[in-house]
Amino acid sequence: MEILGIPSQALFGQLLLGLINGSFYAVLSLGLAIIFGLLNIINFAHGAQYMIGAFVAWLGLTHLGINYWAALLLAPLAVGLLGVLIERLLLRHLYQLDHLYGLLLTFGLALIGEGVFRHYFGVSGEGYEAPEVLQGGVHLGFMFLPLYRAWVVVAALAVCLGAWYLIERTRLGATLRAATQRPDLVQALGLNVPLMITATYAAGAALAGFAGVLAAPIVQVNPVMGSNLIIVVFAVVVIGGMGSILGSIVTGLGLGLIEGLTKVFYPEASAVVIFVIMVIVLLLRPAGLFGKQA
Amino acid sequence: MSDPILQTHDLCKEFLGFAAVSGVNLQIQRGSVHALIGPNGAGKTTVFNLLTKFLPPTRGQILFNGADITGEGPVQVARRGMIRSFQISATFAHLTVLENVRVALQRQRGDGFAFWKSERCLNSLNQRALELLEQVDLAGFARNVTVELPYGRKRALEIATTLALEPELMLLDEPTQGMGHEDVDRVVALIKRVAVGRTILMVEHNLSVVEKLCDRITVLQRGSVLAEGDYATVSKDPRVLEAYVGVEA
Amino acid sequence: MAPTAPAPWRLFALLVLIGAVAPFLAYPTFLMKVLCFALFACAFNLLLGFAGLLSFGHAAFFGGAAYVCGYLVRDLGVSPELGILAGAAVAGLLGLVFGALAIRRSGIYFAMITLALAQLVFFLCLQIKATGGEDGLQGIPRGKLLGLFDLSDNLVMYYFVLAVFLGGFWLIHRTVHSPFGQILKAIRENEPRATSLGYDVARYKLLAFVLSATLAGLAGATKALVFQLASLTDAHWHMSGEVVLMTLLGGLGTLLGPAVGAITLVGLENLLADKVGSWVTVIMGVIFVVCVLAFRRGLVGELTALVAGRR
Amino acid sequence: MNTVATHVATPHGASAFHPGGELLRLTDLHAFYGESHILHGIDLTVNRGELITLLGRNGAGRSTTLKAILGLVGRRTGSVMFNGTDLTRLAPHQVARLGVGFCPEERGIFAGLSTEENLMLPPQVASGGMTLKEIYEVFPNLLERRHSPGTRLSGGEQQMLAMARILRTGAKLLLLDEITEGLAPVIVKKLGEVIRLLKSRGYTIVLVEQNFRFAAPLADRHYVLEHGRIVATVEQHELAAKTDMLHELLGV
Amino acid sequence: QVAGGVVKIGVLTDLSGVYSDVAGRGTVVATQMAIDDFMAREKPGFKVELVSADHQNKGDIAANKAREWFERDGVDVASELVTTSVALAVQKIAKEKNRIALISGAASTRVTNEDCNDVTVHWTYDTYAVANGTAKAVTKAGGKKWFFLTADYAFGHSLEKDAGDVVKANGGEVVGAVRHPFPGSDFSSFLLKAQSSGAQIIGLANAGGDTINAIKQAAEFGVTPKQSLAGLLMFITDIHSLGLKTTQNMYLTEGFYWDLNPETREWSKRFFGQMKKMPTMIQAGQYSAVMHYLKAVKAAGTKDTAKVMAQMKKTPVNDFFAKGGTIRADGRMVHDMYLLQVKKPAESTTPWDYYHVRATIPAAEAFQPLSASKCSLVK
Ligand SMILES: Nc1ncnc2c1ncn2[C@@H]1O[C@H](COP(=O)(O)OP(=O)(O)OP(=O)(O)O)[C@@H](O)[C@H]1O
Ligand SMILES: Nc1ncnc2c1ncn2[C@@H]1O[C@H](COP(=O)(O)OP(=O)(O)OP(=O)(O)O)[C@@H](O)[C@H]1O
Ligand SMILES: [Mg+2]
Ligand SMILES: [Mg+2]
Repeated sequence: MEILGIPSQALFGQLLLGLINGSFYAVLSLGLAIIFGLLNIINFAHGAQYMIGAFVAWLGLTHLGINYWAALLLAPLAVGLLGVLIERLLLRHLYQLDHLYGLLLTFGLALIGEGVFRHYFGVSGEGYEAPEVLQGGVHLGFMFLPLYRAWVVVAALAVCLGAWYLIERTRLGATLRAATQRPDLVQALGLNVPLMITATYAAGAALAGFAGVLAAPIVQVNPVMGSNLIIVVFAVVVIGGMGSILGSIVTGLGLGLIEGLTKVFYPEASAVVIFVIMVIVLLLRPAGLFGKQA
Repeated sequence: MSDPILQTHDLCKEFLGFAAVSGVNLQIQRGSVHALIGPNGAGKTTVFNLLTKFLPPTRGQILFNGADITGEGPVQVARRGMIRSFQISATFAHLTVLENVRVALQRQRGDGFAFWKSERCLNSLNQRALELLEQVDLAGFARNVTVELPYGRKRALEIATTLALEPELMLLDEPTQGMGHEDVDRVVALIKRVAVGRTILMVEHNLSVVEKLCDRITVLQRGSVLAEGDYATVSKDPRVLEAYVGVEA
Repeated sequence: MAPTAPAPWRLFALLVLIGAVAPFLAYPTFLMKVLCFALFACAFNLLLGFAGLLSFGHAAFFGGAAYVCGYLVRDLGVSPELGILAGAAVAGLLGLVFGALAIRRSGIYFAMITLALAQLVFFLCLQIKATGGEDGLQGIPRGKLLGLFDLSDNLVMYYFVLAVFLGGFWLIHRTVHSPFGQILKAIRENEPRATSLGYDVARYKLLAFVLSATLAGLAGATKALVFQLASLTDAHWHMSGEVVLMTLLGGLGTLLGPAVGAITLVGLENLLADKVGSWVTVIMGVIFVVCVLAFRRGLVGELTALVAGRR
Repeated sequence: MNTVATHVATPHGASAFHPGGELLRLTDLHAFYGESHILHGIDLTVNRGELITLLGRNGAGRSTTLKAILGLVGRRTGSVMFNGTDLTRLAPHQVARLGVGFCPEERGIFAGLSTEENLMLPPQVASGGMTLKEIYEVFPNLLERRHSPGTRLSGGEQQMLAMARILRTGAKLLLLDEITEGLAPVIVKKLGEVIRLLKSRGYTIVLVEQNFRFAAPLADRHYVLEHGRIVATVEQHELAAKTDMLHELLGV
Repeated sequence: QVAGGVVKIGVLTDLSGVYSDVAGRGTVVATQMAIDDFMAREKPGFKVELVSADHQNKGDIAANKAREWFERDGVDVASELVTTSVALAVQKIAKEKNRIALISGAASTRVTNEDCNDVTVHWTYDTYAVANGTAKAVTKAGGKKWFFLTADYAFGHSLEKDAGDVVKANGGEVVGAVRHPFPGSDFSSFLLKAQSSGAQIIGLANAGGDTINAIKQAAEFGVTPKQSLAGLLMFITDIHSLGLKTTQNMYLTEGFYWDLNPETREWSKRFFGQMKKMPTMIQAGQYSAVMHYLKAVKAAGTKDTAKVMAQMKKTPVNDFFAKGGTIRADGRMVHDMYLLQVKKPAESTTPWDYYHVRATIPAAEAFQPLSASKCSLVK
């Protein structure tokens, strides 16, 4: 049986792959959306933090013998810590100012991070083995599914839902939003705003780090692995609607699928399809699919 | 004698099912000062937003000088000579007081898109601008940057800017809000002065101001007209007393 | 650079003077590059600094115009001046399209739409046959200006570029200090108020956007002639980032700032090229960070403040 | 109204309520916004259960005084003793947690949040604040609009929300800035009653008001500010005697 | 007029970007080695200076530098020039300024075809040479059915075309191809297509990170070893970073391998001493090119471009890099290429011991024949 000249078998396979990539977008854009929507910082360093997460995992494995599972915890922690420093030492001074400055600062940080790693590790990158239990795969009839990819989907979704619950189902989200709008006032009402902000940024960064570790066994760990991804992830967040956690997750998965389909029917366009969608969406729904309309 | 400059027929506005304004019929007489009062949340500002097209009405019709303007946008309405002020004062903070007024005056010149001309050509407007500032006794501040003005003055400036457009109908939303008494008196005097030969529709909570200024008063409650008449009648109306002033009559 | 904003004509005379003698002090090709980027940054500043709109897709206009000009001059044998004008015009049209789509959005959304559209343009530049893909449009002849002046002579080319820059710069200055500029300022200060005064805000923003795009195109097209090359780097989003940096580094909303920023940045880029090797990106990054944290008003802005302070 | 009266508990148990005990003392308080020096040495004392007002013309520095107490000004010198602790050393959120509730003049309603989220935002700092139920009884509009976005509320509704917000937290010292601003007489009346009620329950209140007619009957003491200095102090009982002087100062 | 004079060699390469491993600082080091060796062995009557710059893969920066060098700093040759866009830009400026462009890093055949000129030499390899070598050998070895995974830009397209033609010419067939965006990080869905295409060989018509990730994920999805991969443009550094486990048995073509013979080993060890890495063909080629140029200058006794070019073209290249290599009229330096197969982890005894040399492709066949050339100089 065929769909538009593509054997349905192959189509299922492609859809599944789309879902897998989607769950990547989801985790990445989630971190971005948290920082983006709750702190109004356009975190251009997100790609770099993703890359650093991967490198931490690799360094840990090769130099300290820290295995994948430990890295899955430690790398995000490390990146989160880095996030704390960045927020405390740098971003802190920019909150009264236009978004523009946060964007530029993090853009600068991204360059620095990339440059430093490139200097010490070169550009061809390093290989990272998936842990034994997740090597190999299963035959689904219509395709061969590497166990590791399956695990990626599971892990990603778990983290996303967890974060979503924490932010949307508790009052945390509302509080953070208020805090970014009028920090002084919210603080005067008795909430420790500086702490909240630091924590939030760190959490967002940590998510990037987490995605980095997830990615390490799939793509070559190299200094520029993040910089190409970041723009796409931005698009995801914007389409989903800034500040909407659910939006970024759902959109992440959705776009993964759509991109997957484009790769089947018109591969050449798979690089831009997301941007086309972004333009269309923003024209129809100015605040993105899930964003609160202003 | 009835010569309404503005009429509304069965004006309604709903926000997700919540009727902020329902079935309002207004008749604003030309040359009168008309007050819109009512408890908080009665729908006064919303009515303003509807009249000036900052919100589209859910139902109903708006006639300005007999012409139906229900379908028009805020810009056309403004160009027809119906100009509003905002509940929270609206000025161009980092322009000088003079420039604030000039921006308004510029519109008649119709060279707003002329990016090749020198702004010096705008100096021809200064004369008129100063006259207007004179009217609201801000002439002394002409060269100041607007942020530096105290609150009351900002209000006055906003009115001057509005005047610059030679509006037939001015809509003022709580012009005396947040002012000390001396400011209030100044603004009242000011409005009295500019009211000559104009029509004014204003929202005001300060009843003494309403009393001093207004020929006619419409009382809104929960989005619909509760009572209408001159100050004497309205202020006696038991329903008004209960709903607005808050004395069980 | 003139610290406090002096009378425009004085500033202008100063620029002409500096421009005229520069090639005898510094290397012309380098100066031409500086001028092109300076114009690009000034055009960008017209939008961000004076209309308060952050476009993250200006590379599309810069690069797009470069390709158009390059293609016309090289493959269709159009004269250089026409090529440049055509490039600018196309950039303007592109700006009209971008603007029409994006202008009603504000803040981050605006930046993101422009970015997305720019990515599409980049994709075209990479795919269309005429652009030579990732190899870029190579070997664009400089030709004869008005059929008289031979532009392959670096000095002639330089003065031509200088003229283009001064022209563009003057136009920007004029725009900022025009009736239009006034209203633009007002809109940036308080949009709803401007609307209630009867100004169609969107149309004003759009015009500002188109002007900025056109001038950015002018810069790009000129650059294509200078280097006889239109390449993907001109259209890549990094370029959009770079122009923001230049503007910020020099001083947002100051007339001269962006130019100064461009000089500084291009100078550095050139300097670093043979000194630091792989550290170049790091250094750029550090500059970003430092100028965001330490001197936000940019070189010119800080200078002005300093002098004003001493007064 | 008296329905509400029965509901409201004392903020910190009747035991803690002993009038006369000093709760807040400002000594030689100076405040600055960047370069500009706004407060030039404010000295005032508020005892437990008292209600005092800060009067003065626009720009006199009344709001700034409140902000200075919380530490929302650029810089401040002098001392702010609250219940024996010097607030000048604390961050705003720590001050609030000691039981200081603040209702800003510009209301500060949060756009992203619904009315109820706005209401629930400030954390409980002490037992005995009003319950949602009680609050909605005092301000029925809020009940009606509780799901619509905070900034979509009418001017007056926002004012009510800002006030209601801090009644929940159980703070014992309330700093209220121009709470009758833009409110219909009927609501102003009601607020008057609420204030009286709170007072009777032992709350301590610092009230900044333009509306002298509103403030006069409520206050134990009036401080008149001018250019960041206290130029007059009027006790409740002196009011009759000093009215002309006040009118003089306030230009009423 | 060289006697007592100075010869200035400029190395314009990518020191910070994606090619900084295959070319980068290594090429500067190689150049310095060449100069030192030359001075030591030849004792010329002139000095040789080295300047280097990072073009960051930006055509305009490169063009700017090149002009500056030629016009202001009196540089005689701009060399290395990795990435085609840079090479093309600089070679034109060189022509205009009548100086020499020695290209080692750039891959495109355009350099010596459409855009050829008489001041340019393309030294180490080009897309035709690498694609052709691998494709032919693999097809001959029985890999008849090919599927191409192609980076969707001119470079990828030309790799695919060059290889495809060779496959067909040798009785193979191309059962399909898919274009992936550049740069891409996830190739799974393309690999899935390749998998279902029923091809024996999957030709990777891309480079650098794309190739690396494609190979990595091919292993992950069990594409290999059922189907085998052929990297159409790969460098030893790619193998190094991927590791033998994932790359074993792959075929690829290079212009140089450090472990060919005592000569190459000797030189490479010296290089390793400085770089802590074995040389790529680009780096080795850079040395060879510079050395050949310097010898030509000495022989011609002048720096005059025309004379030096003539001298270079008439003397064969004989060093550790190339035996009997010659520079054709179109500027192409033709020399033997090597068909290599990646060793199994077990077979690799020492570090960087990665390849079996399966065949030596004689210079005559390795490169695009002049008959097919689009270069104006040979028509
Ligand atoms: N955009 C909106 N979305 C939802 N509800 C709205 C919106 N604007 C106003 N409302 C509701 O409509 C009612 C009328 O609002 P409006 O601002 O007109 O009151 P008002 O008469 O101006 O009161 P005030 O005197 O306090 O300003 C209020 O209950 C308000 O909550
Ligand atoms: N954020 C600020 N930055 C600089 N100056 C300020 C700031 N806020 C207030 N001021 C100045 O401080 C002085 C006192 O302001 P404040 O708000 O305390 O006045 P007020 O007594 O509350 O009068 P009102 O609230 O009626 O305007 C005013 O001159 C005002 O201009
Ligand atoms: Mg209102
Ligand atoms: Mg105040």
